[in-house]
Amino acid sequence: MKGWMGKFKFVFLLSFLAIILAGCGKENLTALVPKGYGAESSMNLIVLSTVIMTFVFIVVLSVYLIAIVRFRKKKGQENYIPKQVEGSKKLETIWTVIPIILVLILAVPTVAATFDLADESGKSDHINVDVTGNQYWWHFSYADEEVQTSQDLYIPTGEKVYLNMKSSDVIHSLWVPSISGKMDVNPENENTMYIEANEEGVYWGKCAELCGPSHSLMDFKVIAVSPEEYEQWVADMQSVDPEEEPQDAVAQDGKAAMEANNCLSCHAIGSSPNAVGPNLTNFGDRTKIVGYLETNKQNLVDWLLDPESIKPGNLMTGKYPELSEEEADSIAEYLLQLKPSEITPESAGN
Amino acid sequence: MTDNTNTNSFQKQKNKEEMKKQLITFALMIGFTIVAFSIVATEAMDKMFAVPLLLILALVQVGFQFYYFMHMKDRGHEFPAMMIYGGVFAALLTIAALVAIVWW
Amino acid sequence: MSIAAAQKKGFGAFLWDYLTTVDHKKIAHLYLIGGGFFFILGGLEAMFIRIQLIAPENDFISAGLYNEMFTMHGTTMIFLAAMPLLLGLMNAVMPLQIGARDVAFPFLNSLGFWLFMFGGILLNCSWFLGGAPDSGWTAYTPLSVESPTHGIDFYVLGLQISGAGTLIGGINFLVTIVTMRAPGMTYMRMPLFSWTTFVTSTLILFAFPALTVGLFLLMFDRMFGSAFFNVALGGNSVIWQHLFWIFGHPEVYILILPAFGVFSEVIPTFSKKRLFGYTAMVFATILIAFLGFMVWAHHMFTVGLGPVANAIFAIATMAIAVPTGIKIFNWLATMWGGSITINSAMLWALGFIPSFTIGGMTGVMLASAVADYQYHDSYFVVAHFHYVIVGGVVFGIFAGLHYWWPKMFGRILNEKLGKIGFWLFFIGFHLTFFIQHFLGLMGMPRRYWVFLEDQGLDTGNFISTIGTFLMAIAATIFLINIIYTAVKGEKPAGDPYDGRTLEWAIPSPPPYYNFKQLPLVRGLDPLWIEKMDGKDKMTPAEPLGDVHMPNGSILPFAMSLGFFVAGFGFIYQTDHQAWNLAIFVGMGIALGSMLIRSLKDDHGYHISKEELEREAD
Amino acid sequence: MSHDHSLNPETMPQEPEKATLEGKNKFLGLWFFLGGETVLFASLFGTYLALRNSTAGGPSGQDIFGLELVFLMTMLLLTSSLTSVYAMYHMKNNDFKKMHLWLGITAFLGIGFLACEIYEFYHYITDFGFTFRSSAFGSAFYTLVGFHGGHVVFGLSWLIALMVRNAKRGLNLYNAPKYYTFSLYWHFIDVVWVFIFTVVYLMGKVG
Ligand code: HEA
Ligand code: HEA
Ligand SMILES: [Cu+2]
Repeated sequence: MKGWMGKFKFVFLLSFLAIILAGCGKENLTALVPKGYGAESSMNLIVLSTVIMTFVFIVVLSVYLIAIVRFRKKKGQENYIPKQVEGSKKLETIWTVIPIILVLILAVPTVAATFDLADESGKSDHINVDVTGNQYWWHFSYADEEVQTSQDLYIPTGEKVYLNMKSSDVIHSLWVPSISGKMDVNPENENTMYIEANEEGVYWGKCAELCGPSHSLMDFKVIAVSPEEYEQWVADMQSVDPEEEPQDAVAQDGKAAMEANNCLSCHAIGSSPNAVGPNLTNFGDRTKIVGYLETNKQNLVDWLLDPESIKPGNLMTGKYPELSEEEADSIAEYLLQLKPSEITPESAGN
Repeated sequence: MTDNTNTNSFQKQKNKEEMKKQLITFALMIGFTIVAFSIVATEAMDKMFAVPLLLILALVQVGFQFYYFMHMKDRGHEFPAMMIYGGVFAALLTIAALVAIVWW
Repeated sequence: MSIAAAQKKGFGAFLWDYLTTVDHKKIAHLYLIGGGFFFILGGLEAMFIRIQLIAPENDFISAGLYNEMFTMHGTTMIFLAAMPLLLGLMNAVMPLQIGARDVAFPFLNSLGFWLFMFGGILLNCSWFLGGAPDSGWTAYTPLSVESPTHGIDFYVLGLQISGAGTLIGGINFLVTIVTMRAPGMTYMRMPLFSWTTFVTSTLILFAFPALTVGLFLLMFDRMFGSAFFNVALGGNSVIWQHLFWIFGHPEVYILILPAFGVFSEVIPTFSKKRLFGYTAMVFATILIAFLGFMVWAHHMFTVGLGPVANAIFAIATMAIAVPTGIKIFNWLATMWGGSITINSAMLWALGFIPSFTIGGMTGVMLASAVADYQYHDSYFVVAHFHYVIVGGVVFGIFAGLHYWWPKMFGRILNEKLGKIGFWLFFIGFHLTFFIQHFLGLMGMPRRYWVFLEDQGLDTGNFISTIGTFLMAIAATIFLINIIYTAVKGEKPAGDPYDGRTLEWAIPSPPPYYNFKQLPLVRGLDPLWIEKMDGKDKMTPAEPLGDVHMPNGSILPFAMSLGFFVAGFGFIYQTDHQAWNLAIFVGMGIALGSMLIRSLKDDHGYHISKEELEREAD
Repeated sequence: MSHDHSLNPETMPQEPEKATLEGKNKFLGLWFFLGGETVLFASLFGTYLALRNSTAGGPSGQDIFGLELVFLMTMLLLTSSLTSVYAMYHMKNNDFKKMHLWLGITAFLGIGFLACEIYEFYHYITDFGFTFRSSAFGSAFYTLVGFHGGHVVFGLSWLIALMVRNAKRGLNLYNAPKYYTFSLYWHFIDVVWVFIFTVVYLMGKVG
């Protein structure tokens, strides 16, 4: 499939490059600069179909413009009556057959790619991550490795990672445009999709199926690191001791405050599969907190004091006693110190 | 409305014959129904065969309803037939979708 | 009622006349008013959407309100604006085009309108009663089941009622075309707009029941605790998606086919040439409708139906490009070699061709399943469907309105305002939606209340919003044009455009009985044939005689009002038992009206030959 | 056509239901409506088939369906289809009395059917605790069968209204199409029932 499409691709890559250079699209978010297997697969078809459509459009537009210019009623022709043509077998056959051919040219690689991306034959040989979509956050569970994390999905580059996805509430859809197209996350059954990143990087992921007021704030990240770094990360995550006391006093207060306010009945630190709320094991390493805010203490305190104003409709609001400023401050301090691994988004070159 | 007294007795005769056909149709429908119920009641047949057979019996019976009882076989029923078949086409797609694809 | 009664009356009588009318031409006026009202409403909602998205992380409206906004925008535009406007045009024109005095079921015609209107009002009442629906116009379960306000309940009942109206309208048009064509008007002599009316009505007939059932299931789940979509009790939320799209995809062709019909009238008239490849156009229309039923799952490529289903539906979807292409090329060939007049009606038709072609082509791009994994639920899709809907359907409606305005209202719309309006709208439209293709590919999902800073999406969204304002100005100019025309507009002759079809053979506006004598049709473009034979009138197919007319009735209004009241009952009975009373009262009114209708014979009345003779031509 | 729609044996057209334009319109309109109803019931059948095994631990079709009652219901409804054919036969022969007699029998059989159905639902609810809310299967079952039952109710009301209204005036070209369209509707209800007893009950029993 790739061979004969290469030629088209080259020409069109140039034009797309022009668009990108013109400032269209943020690297690591845009689907136009694919950095992973699925995204490339889609991009091939996008390019091919764009070529076909450009051709069609040029034909239509040329005939159209010539017709308007040449056959516009001219002065002195008010009573001219053109020949009443009924039709033309030949012409009509031509514009039936050519579109059929064009459609076939697009259909064949489409079918091939569809089956290719749905191929699950090698699933058990690869990393499997159980993904749960929740209003409005993502949970990632590495079942074999017994590692739990939320919001930041770590994967090794150059390797297929199978995502087994299910929703705990309404339908969501997982989309990381620069590495892969999207797939729905349904409540009644598991959907499987594989992703593969070619380069290290932090890729933006989004929820693409309307899931409530904060649908647009349900961002997450895919952090692609080298396979060695990935191994390291897994090992670090496995060795986390949730009971470990933090160093400084404020953070110790924070830990105590979390226990006092029952935070851990929903959230887990470490490999506990409890995921009513996001797992907090490597919270301090998160690229963003609550999906979209810069990771800093002020934002976290704001969140703890009034989540509703930050993510309308979220399910944490009202689930815990009102916190005092100090409590929030100390909890924030504690959480931001949870950095169990050397491997962070920075390792992915961010 | 060209027809009047002359054709009347002829018409009556025709109606009668038509009625006879309807009665035969009815007898067949009852027969099919009994067969269908006995297949299930006696558990005489494997599920693999029973289900398609039941469906065929139902289809034939429904054909009788449409073509004889509802006169779809008669002249002047081209549009009704077209619309029913249109409906059946959409219906089959719908059922196929919900049976086959929902649980993929 | 006699002709004399059609004289000037007081406002009360005027209103009563419209409330009780069963005349297809007046019902058309009602549809246009109702649809126009909802178009403005939907347009204002669109403006709220675009203003919210003018800048990143804007907080012009809140998250919840934003969801209500686009849900109501989509629902309103599709069900309450585009469809009724098209039904209005069909009502106004189709009976005239086939040479009929009225539609087959004048009473049901009126009922169809009032059901639509009350359904639409019911739906919009939600704004004032605790919150509008907020799960998208597609109302995917389980989000829609769990939505806490009554919004979705209004959605369910509003659409159920107005959907029933549409279904009634569809059956009415079908029967009209089958039984009431003028002598000599064979199917293959029928104007294309009438053909598309016919095919569209078939689509309505087969598509709407799926929506009806879907809405019932949703209603039962929300109001009566059933478990269709409740995963815990074995339900399956994908059933909704199938039912919705089995309806939803044919629905988009319900929208576009009548618009195709309009263009197939406008382009030949203003090219002074018969439609190129008439037969092919008819069959392409039928083929589009047929294929339209077999592609719904292209909205569900990412649901996880598996590669087999995705591949089949991808190919079936792409196939629709072929008949649609036939149409585009036939229109081009109609213009080719013609003598083209460019006035505002023709401008909308000319604007349509490239705009719709772009939209159709992005449709085929979407059909490529794997590519759709990227496009789906992104602004690329939003761009696609606005290109086909605005560039196709809305342009079609505007073309039709400009073209038939003199026939419907007896005044010609102002050309200058028409042209300015067109150009503003055309530019604004492309400005708004072209850039959205790229926004989508750059990673902007649809239904996003905010997009974040520093994601490269700012400029595109800004441009898009500016375009919307141009469209709004254009829409306002059109409104001004209507008012200006009503006051100062020029009065047309029966046939101001040198038309080709039967509607131009009678005065503008037509008398309430349409044709004194039914015309004899001798071929395609019957009026044109007569003109080419040097006559300026149709040959009558019957001697002048009494004309049978239906009586007006208030019952359709009463019935719809009944359902409207019952709708409130259904919505609120979950809060308090007492609301059951509203159900009883409402259903009582509705069923009572039905009973009156069936028990009271209504034979209509006759206009005598003498009276007809007194009427000038 | 004259204003007089009345009908006597001398001037009877072959098909009184289609003799006037209004009649022809009604005839076609109802047929087209049935085309739409086909899709409506298909959607319900599809939903039922998709959910028929989703019993969520509650009773399944195999557990509760009893064939005897369903057989009786089927016979009632099938016979009522034949009796309405008889009624139309007498309409064509312009024998109003006999037509009404057969229609009366039709209504009677329809009511019998409905009574059985109500008993059946009652039985499921009280003896098995199997309700509309028990499971997705329960919802789908009651909705499908209930929609059919609703159609029977509507058909019966229509029939009774027609008979009461016209009892004293006899057959004419104005009401002949009304009777005829009713009979079409009634046959269609029967058609749907044939699929219900096959797909829901028999196939449910087979498993
Ligand atoms: C009037 C409305 C209308 C029309 C006419 C169309 C027409 C088409 N649509 Fe569109 N569509 C919508 C309204 C419409 N659509 C809406 C509202 C949605 C979104 C709903 C939602 O999710 O909210 C949607 C979404 C939608 C999707 C789902 C996207 C997604 O959610 O992921 C797809 C996918 O295949 C699709 C495809 C098509 C195709 C192939 C056509 C074809 O019919 C187009 C055919 C026309 C042409 C191709 C152009 C002319 C042809 C030629 C000049 C010949 C030569 C051409 C070629 C060889 C290519 N549409
Ligand atoms: C017929 C269908 C139709 C039409 C005509 C339109 C018309 C427009 N639509 Fe849309 N739209 C949909 C159908 C339609 N739309 C659907 C189905 C959706 C999906 C909803 C969903 O996701 O569930 C959607 C979604 C949608 C979105 C995406 C929202 C999101 O995903 O978050 C956007 C954003 O730009 C948008 C914009 C517009 C704009 C700018 C117009 C413009 O063309 C509108 C132009 C018209 C006006 C601006 C009228 C203004 C009139 C006046 C100003 C008159 C002045 C008033 C007085 C004098 C009283 N629409
Ligand atoms: Cu579609």
